[in-house]
Amino acid sequence: FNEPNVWDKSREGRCAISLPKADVERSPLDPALTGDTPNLPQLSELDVVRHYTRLSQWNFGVDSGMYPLGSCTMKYNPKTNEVQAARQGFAGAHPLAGDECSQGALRLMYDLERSLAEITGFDAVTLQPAAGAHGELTGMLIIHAYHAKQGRQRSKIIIPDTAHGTNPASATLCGYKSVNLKSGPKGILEPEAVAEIMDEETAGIMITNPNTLGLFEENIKEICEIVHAKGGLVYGDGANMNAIMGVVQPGKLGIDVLHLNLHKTFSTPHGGGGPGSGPVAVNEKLTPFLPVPRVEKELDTFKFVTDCPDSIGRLHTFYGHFGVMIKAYAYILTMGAQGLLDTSRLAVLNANYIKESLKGTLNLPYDRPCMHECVFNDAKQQEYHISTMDMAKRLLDYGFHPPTVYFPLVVDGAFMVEPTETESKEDIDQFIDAVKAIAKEAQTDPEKLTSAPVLPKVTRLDEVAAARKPCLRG
Amino acid sequence: FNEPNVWDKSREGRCAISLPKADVERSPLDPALTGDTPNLPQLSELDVVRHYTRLSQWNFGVDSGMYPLGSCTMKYNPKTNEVQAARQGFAGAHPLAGDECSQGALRLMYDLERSLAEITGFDAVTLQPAAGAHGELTGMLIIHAYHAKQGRQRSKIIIPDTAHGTNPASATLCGYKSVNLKSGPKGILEPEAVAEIMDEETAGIMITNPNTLGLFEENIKEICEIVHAKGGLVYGDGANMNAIMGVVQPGKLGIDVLHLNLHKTFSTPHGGGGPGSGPVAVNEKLTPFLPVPRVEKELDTFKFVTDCPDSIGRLHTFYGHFGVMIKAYAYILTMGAQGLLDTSRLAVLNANYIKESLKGTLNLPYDRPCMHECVFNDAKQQEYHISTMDMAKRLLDYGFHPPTVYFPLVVDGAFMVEPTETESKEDIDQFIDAVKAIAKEAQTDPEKLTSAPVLPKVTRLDEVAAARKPCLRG
Amino acid sequence: MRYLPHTQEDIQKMLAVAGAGSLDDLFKTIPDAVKVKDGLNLPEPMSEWELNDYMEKLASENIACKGYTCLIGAGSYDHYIPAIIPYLVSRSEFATAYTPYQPEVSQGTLQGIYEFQTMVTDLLGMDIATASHYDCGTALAECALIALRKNKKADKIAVSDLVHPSHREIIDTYLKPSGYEMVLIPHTKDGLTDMTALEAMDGIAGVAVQSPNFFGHIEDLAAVKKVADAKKILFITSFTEALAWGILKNPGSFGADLVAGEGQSLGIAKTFGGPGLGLLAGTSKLMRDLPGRLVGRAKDSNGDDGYVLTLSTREQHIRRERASSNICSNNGLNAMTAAMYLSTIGKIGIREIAQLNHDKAMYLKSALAGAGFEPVFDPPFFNEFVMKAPRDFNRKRIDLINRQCVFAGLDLAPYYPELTDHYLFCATEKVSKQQMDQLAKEVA
Amino acid sequence: MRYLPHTQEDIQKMLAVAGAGSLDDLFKTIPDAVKVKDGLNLPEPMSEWELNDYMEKLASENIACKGYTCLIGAGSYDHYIPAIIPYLVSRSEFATAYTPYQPEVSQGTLQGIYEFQTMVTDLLGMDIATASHYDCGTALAECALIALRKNKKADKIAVSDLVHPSHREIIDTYLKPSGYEMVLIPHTKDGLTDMTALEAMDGIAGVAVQSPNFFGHIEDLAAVKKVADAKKILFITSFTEALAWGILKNPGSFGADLVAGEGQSLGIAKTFGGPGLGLLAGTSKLMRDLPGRLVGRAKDSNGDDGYVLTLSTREQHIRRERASSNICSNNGLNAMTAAMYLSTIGKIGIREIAQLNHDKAMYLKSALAGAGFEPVFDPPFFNEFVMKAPRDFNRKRIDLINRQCVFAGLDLAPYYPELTDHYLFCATEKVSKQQMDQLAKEVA
Repeated sequence: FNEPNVWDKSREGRCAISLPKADVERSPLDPALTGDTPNLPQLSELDVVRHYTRLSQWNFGVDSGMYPLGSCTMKYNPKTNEVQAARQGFAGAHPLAGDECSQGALRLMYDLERSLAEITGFDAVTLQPAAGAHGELTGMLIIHAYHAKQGRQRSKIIIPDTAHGTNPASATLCGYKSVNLKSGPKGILEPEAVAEIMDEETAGIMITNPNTLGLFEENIKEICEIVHAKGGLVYGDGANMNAIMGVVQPGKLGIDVLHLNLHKTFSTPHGGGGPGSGPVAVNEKLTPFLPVPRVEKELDTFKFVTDCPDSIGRLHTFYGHFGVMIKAYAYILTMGAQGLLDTSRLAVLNANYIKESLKGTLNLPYDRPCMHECVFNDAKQQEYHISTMDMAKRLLDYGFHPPTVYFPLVVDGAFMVEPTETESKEDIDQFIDAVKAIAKEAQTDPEKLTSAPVLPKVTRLDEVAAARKPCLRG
Repeated sequence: FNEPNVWDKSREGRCAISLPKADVERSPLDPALTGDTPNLPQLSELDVVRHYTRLSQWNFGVDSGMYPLGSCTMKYNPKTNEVQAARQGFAGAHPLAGDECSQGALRLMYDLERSLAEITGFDAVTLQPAAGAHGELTGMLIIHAYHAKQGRQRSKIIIPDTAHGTNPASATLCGYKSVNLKSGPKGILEPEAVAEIMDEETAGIMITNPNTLGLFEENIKEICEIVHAKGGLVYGDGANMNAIMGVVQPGKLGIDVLHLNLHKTFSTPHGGGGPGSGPVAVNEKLTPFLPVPRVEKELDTFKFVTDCPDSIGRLHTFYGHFGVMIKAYAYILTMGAQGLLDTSRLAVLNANYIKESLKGTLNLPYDRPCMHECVFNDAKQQEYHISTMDMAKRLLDYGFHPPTVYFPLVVDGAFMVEPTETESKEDIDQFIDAVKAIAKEAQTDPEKLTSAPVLPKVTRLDEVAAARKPCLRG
Repeated sequence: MRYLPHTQEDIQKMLAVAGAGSLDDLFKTIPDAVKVKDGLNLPEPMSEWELNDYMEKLASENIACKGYTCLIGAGSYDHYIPAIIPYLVSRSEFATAYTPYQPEVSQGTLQGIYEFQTMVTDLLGMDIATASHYDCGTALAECALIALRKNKKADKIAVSDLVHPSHREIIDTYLKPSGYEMVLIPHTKDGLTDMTALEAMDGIAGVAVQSPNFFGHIEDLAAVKKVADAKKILFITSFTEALAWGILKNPGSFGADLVAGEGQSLGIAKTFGGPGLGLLAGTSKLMRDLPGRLVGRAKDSNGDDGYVLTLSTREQHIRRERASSNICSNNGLNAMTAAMYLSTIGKIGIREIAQLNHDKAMYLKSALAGAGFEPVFDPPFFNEFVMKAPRDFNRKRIDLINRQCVFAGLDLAPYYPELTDHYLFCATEKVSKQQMDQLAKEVA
Repeated sequence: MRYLPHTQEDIQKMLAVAGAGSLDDLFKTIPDAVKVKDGLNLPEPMSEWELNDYMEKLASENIACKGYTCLIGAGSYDHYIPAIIPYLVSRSEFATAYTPYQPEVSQGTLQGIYEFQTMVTDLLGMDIATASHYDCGTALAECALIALRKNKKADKIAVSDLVHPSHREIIDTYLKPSGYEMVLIPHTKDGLTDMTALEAMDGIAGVAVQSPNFFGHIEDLAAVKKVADAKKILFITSFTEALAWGILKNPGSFGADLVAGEGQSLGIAKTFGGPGLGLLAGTSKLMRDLPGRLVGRAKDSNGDDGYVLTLSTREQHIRRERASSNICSNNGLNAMTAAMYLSTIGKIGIREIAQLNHDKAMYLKSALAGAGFEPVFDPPFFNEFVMKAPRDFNRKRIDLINRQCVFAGLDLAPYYPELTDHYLFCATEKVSKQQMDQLAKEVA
């Protein structure tokens, strides 16, 4: 059923709030300063509840079913984490209450930093970045500040074709020119290729490991050495950390700085597009450049410290997304070391199981043991004029969220599946069966795919027309 | 999409709970006393979350849309009431903690009793009955105990054809034989008819007012006098109290005992079939018979009292559905006297608006000013071989919950609509339009009605076959 | 008022259609003489924020507002509730739905309750379970009525005096007006129902024994069954702690005809005693005698599976005068909660939690024995037991409540006057060794 | 582990398909030399109940665990949040969804954000609003970058020194590596941005003024517009208290090109400063320069209306190297929350709440003046204002926190060293007259 826009439900005089009573006298503002009241919708409380209940019913979440969106790590978001974050002592805390009145929050941040440092094998962590891309920016600012401190700024940064999409933009924000680096025939980087382009004008390299093909960069140590030898730094995109917790500590591989996504690896919900949290971990060399304020511990007391002369400065009005940190820390406390290791092992098992189960059905450009995700494409379906997009949309009719499509760019028509560890074998088997059924339909009944989806509230939307003549408000 | 039974999702070895750690030594029970572990499903936490999320998606609630189920008062259930009931001091309270440790709960119960006494115009109220029918039983037990105390028990009770369905069963539980009383041509009771059958073998009369035709029993005072004159008592079914709050106090009409449904009139949710709460209000004469324990106030301290020799005894293991009482009391505190009066006025306005808007479309057997609900039937549709049930099922395809059908029995093919006051004019207009469209379909495209519904998860279910060979467990 | 959507304009338009001049006009069928004159006398309406403050004030007048150590059970048990359960059950599609009379848009409630019925039959080893009752006490009273209806020659029901005292009172309330009688079976010095006394009883339609009984002791249900069979009467058994069946032999395995139980332990908050969850299960033979709602499997017009309320010919809205039960609203949402809880803890969890309850109770008993309490009864128990306390205990007990929020046992004297200084203790998986050691130290 | 569904049998079957002998085998592409040897050094895993206890312990180490009287704002405001909002926003269909890349199953998020964008444009009087940013500070920094990119001849941005101090630091962080410079516009003795100083500035690409500014004062945005027009630079304005627009003339009416704002006041808990809600709005002319996500209306293949993420050619995943912003995840769920809040309070509510905030702040100011505080600045304000405190106030202030949980003002000296003994106060609709009277009595 259709639900109109919220303002179309409005009727003059309704109000869905019980207005607080006035216990002091009215103090009118100078009329020269006051404006018309914003034309917000006027609804009853039930109107509001129904409107958003209905909107929610048109959405698909992890609780609705498998969400195998590659590189997004759509794992289960535990409800207990929400309970923790809602505690009055956390949710009600004012950021400027002062250190003495905020010891619980500071302790949590400090302990979360230490836990993330242990998981990643780095020396220090900042929790301030508000999202993954914000973490990338933080990392690049740190690299920039490092070179500035060395006395000579550099102009370029190497970005492989298997890196995450936001990497070049983050580099651009620091004034670096991106130098594209092709991965080798095995889908991973070759040291020779890095050596060839790494020079003393190059600030460093941004490596996603495991990369966006879901492959571990086996030559990572050698590559780090090459970059370091030329005075460069290695940035690690930790968005795919879910594959290697307890298996490898990126900090021990020679990587200098790495960001994490708490809303991927550490189970905090994505919220239909955030809020996330993108902590950044660095080795000792880069610790002085971390953003302020830092959390420090003295005996058993915690405090914010801003007196860090080499710091890149501040990146968030307060301390980052504390509410998200609570949930991630609750997850780490729940899992422990063994739980996190099992998480990565089973995430990788699920991905390899899908890869092996579907490689006869879909084309697998890089047929190697994968990490937590695997990338197919539509090469086998092209003869029936069926694209990755058609298969993705048809999956909606089978009750699954589609995988990531047309990314990474290094694979034509990519169909990138990341099941995560919280999906059971049965759910994965159902997904595999659905893809196989769709592949069969591609041969026998391609119309079913090109006209998909038929079950959701709307059919395929014309995104091109929408962008041509944007209508961005009602 | 189909969701299998929870046990079909089970896999040996899964567990959706983190087991509490054992900090004391294991004390095995004598094996002669222990049995096999119940064969409960074995699931991961995500399995459980998805199972119930999906089940919920097949359900229609008040938050989903208009629920015009007659005599059920499906009004909006405020979310703030849930917040109040979830407070640790309430939800965590043990019933045997003792009066001193439970003053907040006792005060709430006492004040709620007083509020309900004021709303109904009675002297005393018990909150113990756990549902409306339980309240009816309580009321009948009180009438039974009253006659016993008078020294002579009676054998019959008068029940009009416009009373609620559970009334006769409640009377039977007290050993009373029901004597059916026909309402008059105007759809209400006629004093003469009551006088004719009321005698000294009759314990009293059970009157639903407004009755199940949605009509106010205009002769109520006279009827009470007739019954009282013969030593009988008048039971009032207050399930329809939503029509008359602040307008009439039933206790002032001559009614002796009345039950309320907190989950109807006072906005607590129905929960897909309870828990409800069915307080009983009585006049001074019947106060000694109320169930124990009673809540009493001494200065500003509250206590439970059980020393009531004439009491009918206990009806609930503890004190009734305290959790429901909290929500109802929150509602009363939110509404105040004016809010409750407006509630009834607007509930009656909505019903009359529907009655007048649809009386050209559906047959209206009793065309009189109604209270909070109105009763149509399918007389006009019979020529197209379309029944009330067909129209009800077709409403599902229009996104509305159907009205109550085939009740009250006094109307053939009844189609009983109670909109409640929380529905807006627009939502009601949409409902009216839907009924009109369906009435048109009945003429032009009756197949659409007989094969309805088509949109929900399942089509019309064969209830007769299900009852013939019941399958009550998986 | 935020719950009332009507604008002044709406009201005028609607009044015009309704043919009324004013809102008061709508009530013209009500004689003026009986109308409320000066408005109701109720407190001024509160805004949502005032309500929050006021309710928190009330809640804080209950000791429970602080975390407390709960060492009493007696029908209401302090168990862990996983966070997923309040979240799932509060989804409005469940919470704000009515009884599923229209099955096509109620498959969520119906499948959930069908699964509940199935899990309850499995837990209790019975053929059929109903869709829920108000609480154990009312379910047990209904069982007594079934027995009396099935056996028209008898007008008495034998009830163990170790059935929960409130439940016995409810049975009494339900039986009295029909002229039926409840006769009590005394208990032995071991704290078990006296089978010899039961054997000697005549004219009874059924026997009801609670196990674990009110003292926590596990009754010999096989012996009850033997007597019931010999007398050809219905064997009814009840319980207040549903988690006991995670480890104990279930009532069905002893041949019970009817089982009444309290399901509050299954994920439901204590909430000052209600709403809890009445369980009622029986043998297939009694299918058409069971009161309350039942969900059954059905086929739709396409032959697909679905669920419906069924066997409603037993019910009041079909055969008004003949209905033997008036149950209508039951405790459906709590049944759904229990189903969620049982699915969450699962086969592994229920055994482990049950065992933990027993372990903790055994530890508490020995800790109290070490502190000078006397273990007066001997039979095996699940998570509740009786101890005779040292003389000065009651003073210490009140002090413990006020100073440390520890509820140490329930005084049995009000229920069994001969048991002065006897207390009923309960330990669940929530109580820690440290808390019990601390208690033992305080009361020694 | 309750989050991991794999049984041992599942693992064996899946390993067989994957062609691996063991779970370790799956990682054979990783050189052994770099693998973790002895496991991670992390605390032992906690059960859900241990976690509850531990987290409550941490939460209770924040003063906020008790109710407290919040008389500080400075970017984080203490407003009432109606109960429907946490309920609705926690529905898993909203909370556990990803960014709506697949519009067919994301219409809920998309329509909700489209409505959010619309309500924000209406609140601010602007043409376009984005789907949210991290907070006001980062949104403002993005605005500064837009201005610098649009005006390639200039490499400086003029920023009022009464912009929130943290926001100025963020701008500095964002600008530094590109070689851009932030120049501060000083303030007058009235606590307003010094327009004369601004007029004298050269080589600037834009000007950013916060109103109400950090002292709470309402700036003369018309004057800023005039200077910006004269210099042909972008006029950027920001705010930290979104509810001010319930009553004040909005930025659009003064001709702002870009508006950055903090939306935390719109139904979002303070949560120690984050996540809040960054708002960013601009004129149509700047549509293709705005960073962050945008939702637009679209038609489906049946011609029905729907919503999609749009204008993504601006974004990094399409034109990697050319992307001018790296924004990807934003604060979507908080944008949804704000939309719910704005729908709930509506046109009537926002005006009344805004007025109440002003009324309370005026009362607090006069109560403090009565208690010996000095009102150092004169301009009109919304709900925040600066007072010079009596000498011994700081001691009393700390005492008030510890004894009565009252946070009475923010010390301005760390931010403006010349303002020793000056405090920034805030009063919202949540503070009562009685609390303010009590405070005045305590500090007098």
